[in-house]
Amino acid sequence: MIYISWILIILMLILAVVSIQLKNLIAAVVAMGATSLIISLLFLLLQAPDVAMAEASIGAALTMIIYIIGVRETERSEK
Amino acid sequence: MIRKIVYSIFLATIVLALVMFFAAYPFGKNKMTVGEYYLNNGVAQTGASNIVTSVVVDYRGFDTLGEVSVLFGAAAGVAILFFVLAENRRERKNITSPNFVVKVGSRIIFPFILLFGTYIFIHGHLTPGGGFQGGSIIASGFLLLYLAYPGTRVSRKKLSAVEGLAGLTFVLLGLYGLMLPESSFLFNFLPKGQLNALLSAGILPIIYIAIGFKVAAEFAGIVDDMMCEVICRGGEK
Amino acid sequence: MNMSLELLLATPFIGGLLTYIGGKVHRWVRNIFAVLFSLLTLGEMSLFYNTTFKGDVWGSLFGSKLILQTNPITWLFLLIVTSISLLVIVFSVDDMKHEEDHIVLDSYYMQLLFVEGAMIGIVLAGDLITFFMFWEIMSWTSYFLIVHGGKKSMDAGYKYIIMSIIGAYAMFVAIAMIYSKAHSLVYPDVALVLSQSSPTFTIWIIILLGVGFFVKAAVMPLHTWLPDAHSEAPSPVSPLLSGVLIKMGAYGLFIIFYGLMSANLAKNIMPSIFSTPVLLYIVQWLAALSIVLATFLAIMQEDAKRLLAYSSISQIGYVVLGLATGTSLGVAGGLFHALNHAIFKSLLFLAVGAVIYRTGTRNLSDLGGLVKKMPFTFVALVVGIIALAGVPPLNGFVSKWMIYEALLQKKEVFLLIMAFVGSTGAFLYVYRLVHSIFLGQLSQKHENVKDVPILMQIPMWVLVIATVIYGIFPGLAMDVIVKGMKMFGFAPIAYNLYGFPQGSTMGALKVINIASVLMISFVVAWIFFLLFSKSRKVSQYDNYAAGQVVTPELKYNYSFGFYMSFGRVIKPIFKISIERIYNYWVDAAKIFGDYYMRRVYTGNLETYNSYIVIVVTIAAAAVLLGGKIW
Amino acid sequence: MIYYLGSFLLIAIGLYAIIIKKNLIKILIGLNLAASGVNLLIVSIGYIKNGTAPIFSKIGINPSAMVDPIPQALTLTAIVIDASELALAVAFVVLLYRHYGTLDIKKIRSLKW
Repeated sequence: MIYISWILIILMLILAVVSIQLKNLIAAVVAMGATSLIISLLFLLLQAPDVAMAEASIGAALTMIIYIIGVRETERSEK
Repeated sequence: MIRKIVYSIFLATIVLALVMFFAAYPFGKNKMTVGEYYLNNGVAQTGASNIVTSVVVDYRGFDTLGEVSVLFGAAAGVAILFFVLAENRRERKNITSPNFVVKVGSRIIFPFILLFGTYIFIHGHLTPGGGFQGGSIIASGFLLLYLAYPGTRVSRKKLSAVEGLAGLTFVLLGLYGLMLPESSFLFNFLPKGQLNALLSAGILPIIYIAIGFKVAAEFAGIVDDMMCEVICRGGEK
Repeated sequence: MNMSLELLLATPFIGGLLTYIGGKVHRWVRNIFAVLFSLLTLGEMSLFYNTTFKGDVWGSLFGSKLILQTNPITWLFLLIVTSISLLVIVFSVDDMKHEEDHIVLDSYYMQLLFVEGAMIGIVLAGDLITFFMFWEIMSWTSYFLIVHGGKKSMDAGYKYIIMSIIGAYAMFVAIAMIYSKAHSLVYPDVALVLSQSSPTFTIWIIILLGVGFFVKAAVMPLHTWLPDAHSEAPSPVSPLLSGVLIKMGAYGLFIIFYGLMSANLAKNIMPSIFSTPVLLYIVQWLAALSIVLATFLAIMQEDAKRLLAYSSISQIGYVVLGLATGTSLGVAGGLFHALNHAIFKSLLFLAVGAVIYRTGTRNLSDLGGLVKKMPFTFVALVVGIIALAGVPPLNGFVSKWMIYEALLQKKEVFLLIMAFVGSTGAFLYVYRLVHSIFLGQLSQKHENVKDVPILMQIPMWVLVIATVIYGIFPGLAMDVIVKGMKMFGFAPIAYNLYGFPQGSTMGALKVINIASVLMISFVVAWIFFLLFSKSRKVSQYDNYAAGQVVTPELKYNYSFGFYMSFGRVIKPIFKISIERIYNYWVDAAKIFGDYYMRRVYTGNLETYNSYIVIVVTIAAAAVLLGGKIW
Repeated sequence: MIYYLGSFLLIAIGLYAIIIKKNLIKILIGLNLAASGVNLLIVSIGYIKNGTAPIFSKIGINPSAMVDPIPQALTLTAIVIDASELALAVAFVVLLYRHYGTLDIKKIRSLKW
C-alpha cells in the first residue's frame, strides 16, 4: 500500500515541475490541475475526505477554469 | 544563471530547515492536544458526527465567518476589476458554439450536479463534505452551463441576494447566540438530536447550508465575471 | 404612563425603514412618513415627562444585562434630540428638494431617523454596551449624513469618522477594562467597581472614556473635525450635528463624572485645586480654552457656516465648563446651556441654511442687504444671535449667568475671565453674521430673492418661540434639571418660574426685570440717537469711492476682512495651531515615505518576490543554526 | 515521511517558480503549487498511522484511532481562500495584460523609479 503514495508523490512532483517548465501556458495550467487532482488523492490517503473533496472540486476544477480563462484573455504561451 | 544558483541555494536551505524542523514531529505519530479534546467531546457538544464540520462551523466558526468574508471580498474584487476599472472594452469574440451532444448532455447533467452539491452540503455534518465542497460543486455546475451555452448569464441581482441572505443568516444566528444567557458567538442553541440523524447537531447544518449557498453564489459570480469577460463583453455592457 | 422604552427606541428605527420603503412609492409618502414618525417619537417621549425613574431590561449580551432607563436628565436630552430632529426633518422637505436622485433622498431620511434613534438609544442606555452600540450607530449614520453635502463633504466626513473611530476605540478599551473587572456593565455595578478599584485604574478609565466624549463634544485639542464637518454637511444636517450630536459628548461626560464616578470618589482619589478634583480642573481649562480660542477663530471666518461651527465649539465649551465645575449650580448651568445651545444654534443654522437655499452661497462677503428680501429669516437670525450672545430676555442669558455665578462662587477667576471673553467675542462674530448677510448693500444678483417657503419657516418660528419661552421662563427647564440632579446627589437649587428667588444659592434673578431695564435703556439710547445725531442721510449712489462714482453694479459695501484689525491683535495666539500640529505629522510621514520607503519598495515585482524568499531563508537559517525559530 | 518530503519539494518548486519565472501566469501557478504544498504538509502533520477519518459514522468508533480534525478544518478553509485569491490575481493579470500588452514582469515598469 505504501507504494501508492510513493508513486503518487513522485508523479505529483514531476507534474509540478512540468507545469512550471512548459512554455505552453494552457498545458502548464492543465498540468497544475493534474497536480491538484493528485494532491486530492493524497488527501484521501491521509484520511481527510473533506479536504480531498474540496481540493478536487475547487483546487482542480474551478481554479483551473479560472486560469484557463485568464490565459485565454492574455497569451497562449510564455515567450 | 548566478541568480538561479543563488536562489537554488536559498531554496535548499529552506527545504533543509523544514526537514530539520519536522524531524521533531514524526509522521504518523499521535501529536494531538486540542484535536483530542474535539474528538472526545465533539459529538457530545455539537451533535455532529463529522468532527471536521464541528470544528469548521462550531468551534472555529468565527474563523469561518472571516474566511467567508475574504471570499466575498475576492468575488467583489473580481467584479470591480472587470466591470468598473476596465477601461478599454474589446469587441465581442466569436465563440464557436459547442456541439449538440455537449448542449443536451449538460442540460441533463446540470440538475443532477445541483442535486449532488445540495446533497453534499445538507449532509455536511454527517458525511465528508459540506458547504464549501457542495457550494463549489454547484458553482462548477454553473460553469458547465456557461460552457455549453455561451452567452447565458445568471442574474447578478439574484446571486447577490442569495449571497447576502446566506451571509445574514450566518451572522444573525451567531449574534443570537450572544443574546442568550450562555452568551457566545455561534452558540449552538437548537437541540442536538440523535447522532447520525439528518436533523441533528443544532444550528450546524443550517450554517453549513448558508455557507454552501454563499460559496456557490460567490464562485458562480466569479466564474460568471470571468466567462463574461471572455464572451459577452462589448455585446452587452 | 405605561409607555415602554423599547417602543420609544424602536419608533425612529422602524420609521426609518418605513420611510425608505415609502420613498419607493412616492416622495410625499416618504416625506409624510418621516415627519409623522419623528412627531410620534416626540409624542412618545413627552409621555415620560416627570418620570423620576424607569428601567427596562431589553436583552443580554456577553452575560451582561442590557438596560434602558430614563430619568429627568435623560428626558432633557431626549427633548433636545427628538424636537430638533423633528424640526430638521420638516426643514429638509423643502431644502433637500434639489437632490434629484430619489434613492439618495430616501436613504437621507432613513439616516436622519436612524441618527435620531441612535441618539435616543445613547441617552436611554442603562449600561455601557447599549451605550456603545448606539454610539457607533450614531457615528456611522451621521457620517453618511455628512457626506450627502457634495464633494468637499467627503473629506470632511472622512476626517470626522476617523476621529470618531479613534474616540470609539478609546471608549472600547475602557469598556473592556471595566468588563474584565466587573463582569457587568450596568451603570451602578460599574460605579461600584470604580469606587473599589485602585485610583490609577479609575483615572485611566476616565481618561479613555473622556477621549471618546471629547472627540464627539469637540473640546479643544480634539475639535478639528467639527468646523469642516459642520460647514460641509447639508444645511439641515448642520443643526442636527451642532445642536444635538455634540451634546451626546456632553451627556457622556455628565455620565462618567456624575453617574459612574460619584463626586466624592473623584475627590478621594486625586488632589483638588479650588476644591475641584484635578482631572475635572484640567477639563475646565480645556473647556475654557475652547471657549476663547474658538471664539477668536469664529470672529475671523468668512464662511457663515464655518463661523457658526467655531461658535459651536465655543458654546459647547460653556456646557463642558459648567459640567466640570462639580457644584450643583454649575452643573445645572451646563445642562441648561446644552438645551439652550441646541435651540439657538439650530435656529441659527436653519436661518443660514435658508439664506443658502435662496442665494446658493455661504460666503459672507458675497451676501448683504437681504433684510428686505427675507424678513422672516432676518428676524429668526436676529433672535438667534441675541440668544447666542446671552442678552436677556432670550435663553442664552440665564444659563451663562449660572455658569459665571458657579465659577465666581468657586473663586476661579481666570476661568471666569475666559468665559467672559468668549461671551464678548460672541457679540463680535454674531454682529458680523447679521451685518454681512442682512444689512449693507444688496448684491445685484440677489435682486429676485424671496423668503423661504412656509415649510422651512415653521421650524424657525418654533425655535424662535422656544428661545423666548425658555428665556423668560427659565423655571420650565430648571424644573426638569433640578429634579434630575437630585437623583445624582446634587443639592437642590431654589428657583421659580421667572428665574431665581432671593436667598437661593445664587443671587435673585428675574429675567423680565432685567430685560425691561435693558429695553428701557435701549429705547432711551435710541431716542437720544434720533434727537442728537448729527449724521445726514444720503442716497447710496450719491457717493464716490476712490474718485469713482458708485454705480448700481458696483458693490460698495464689501465686508471682506471685517475684523482684520482685530485679527492683527490676536494673531500671536494662532501661531500655534492645533491643525498645524496634526499636519506636521502628516508631512513628516510623507517625507519619510518618499525618501526612505522608496528604497525598499522599488516597484519591481522580482524584488518583492525575492524579499519573500530571502526572509523565509533567513528564518530557515535561524532554524538550522539555532534549532528553534524563537 | 514521504508526504513531508513531497510537500517540502512542492513548496520549493512553487517558490522557485515565483522567483525565477518572469511570466505572471507562471508566477501564479508557482504560488498555487506552494500553497498546495503547504496544505498537504499541514494535513500530513495531523495524520496518524492506521487512523480513520474523523467521522463518527457508526456509534462506538474509538476516537483515539482517528486522525487530527483541526488541520483538516484549517486546510479546508485555506483551499477556498486560495481559489478566491487566485481568481482575484488572475483578474489583475488580465487587466495588466490589457494595459501593458505583456505578461513579462520585466516589462511592467510603471511603478518603478
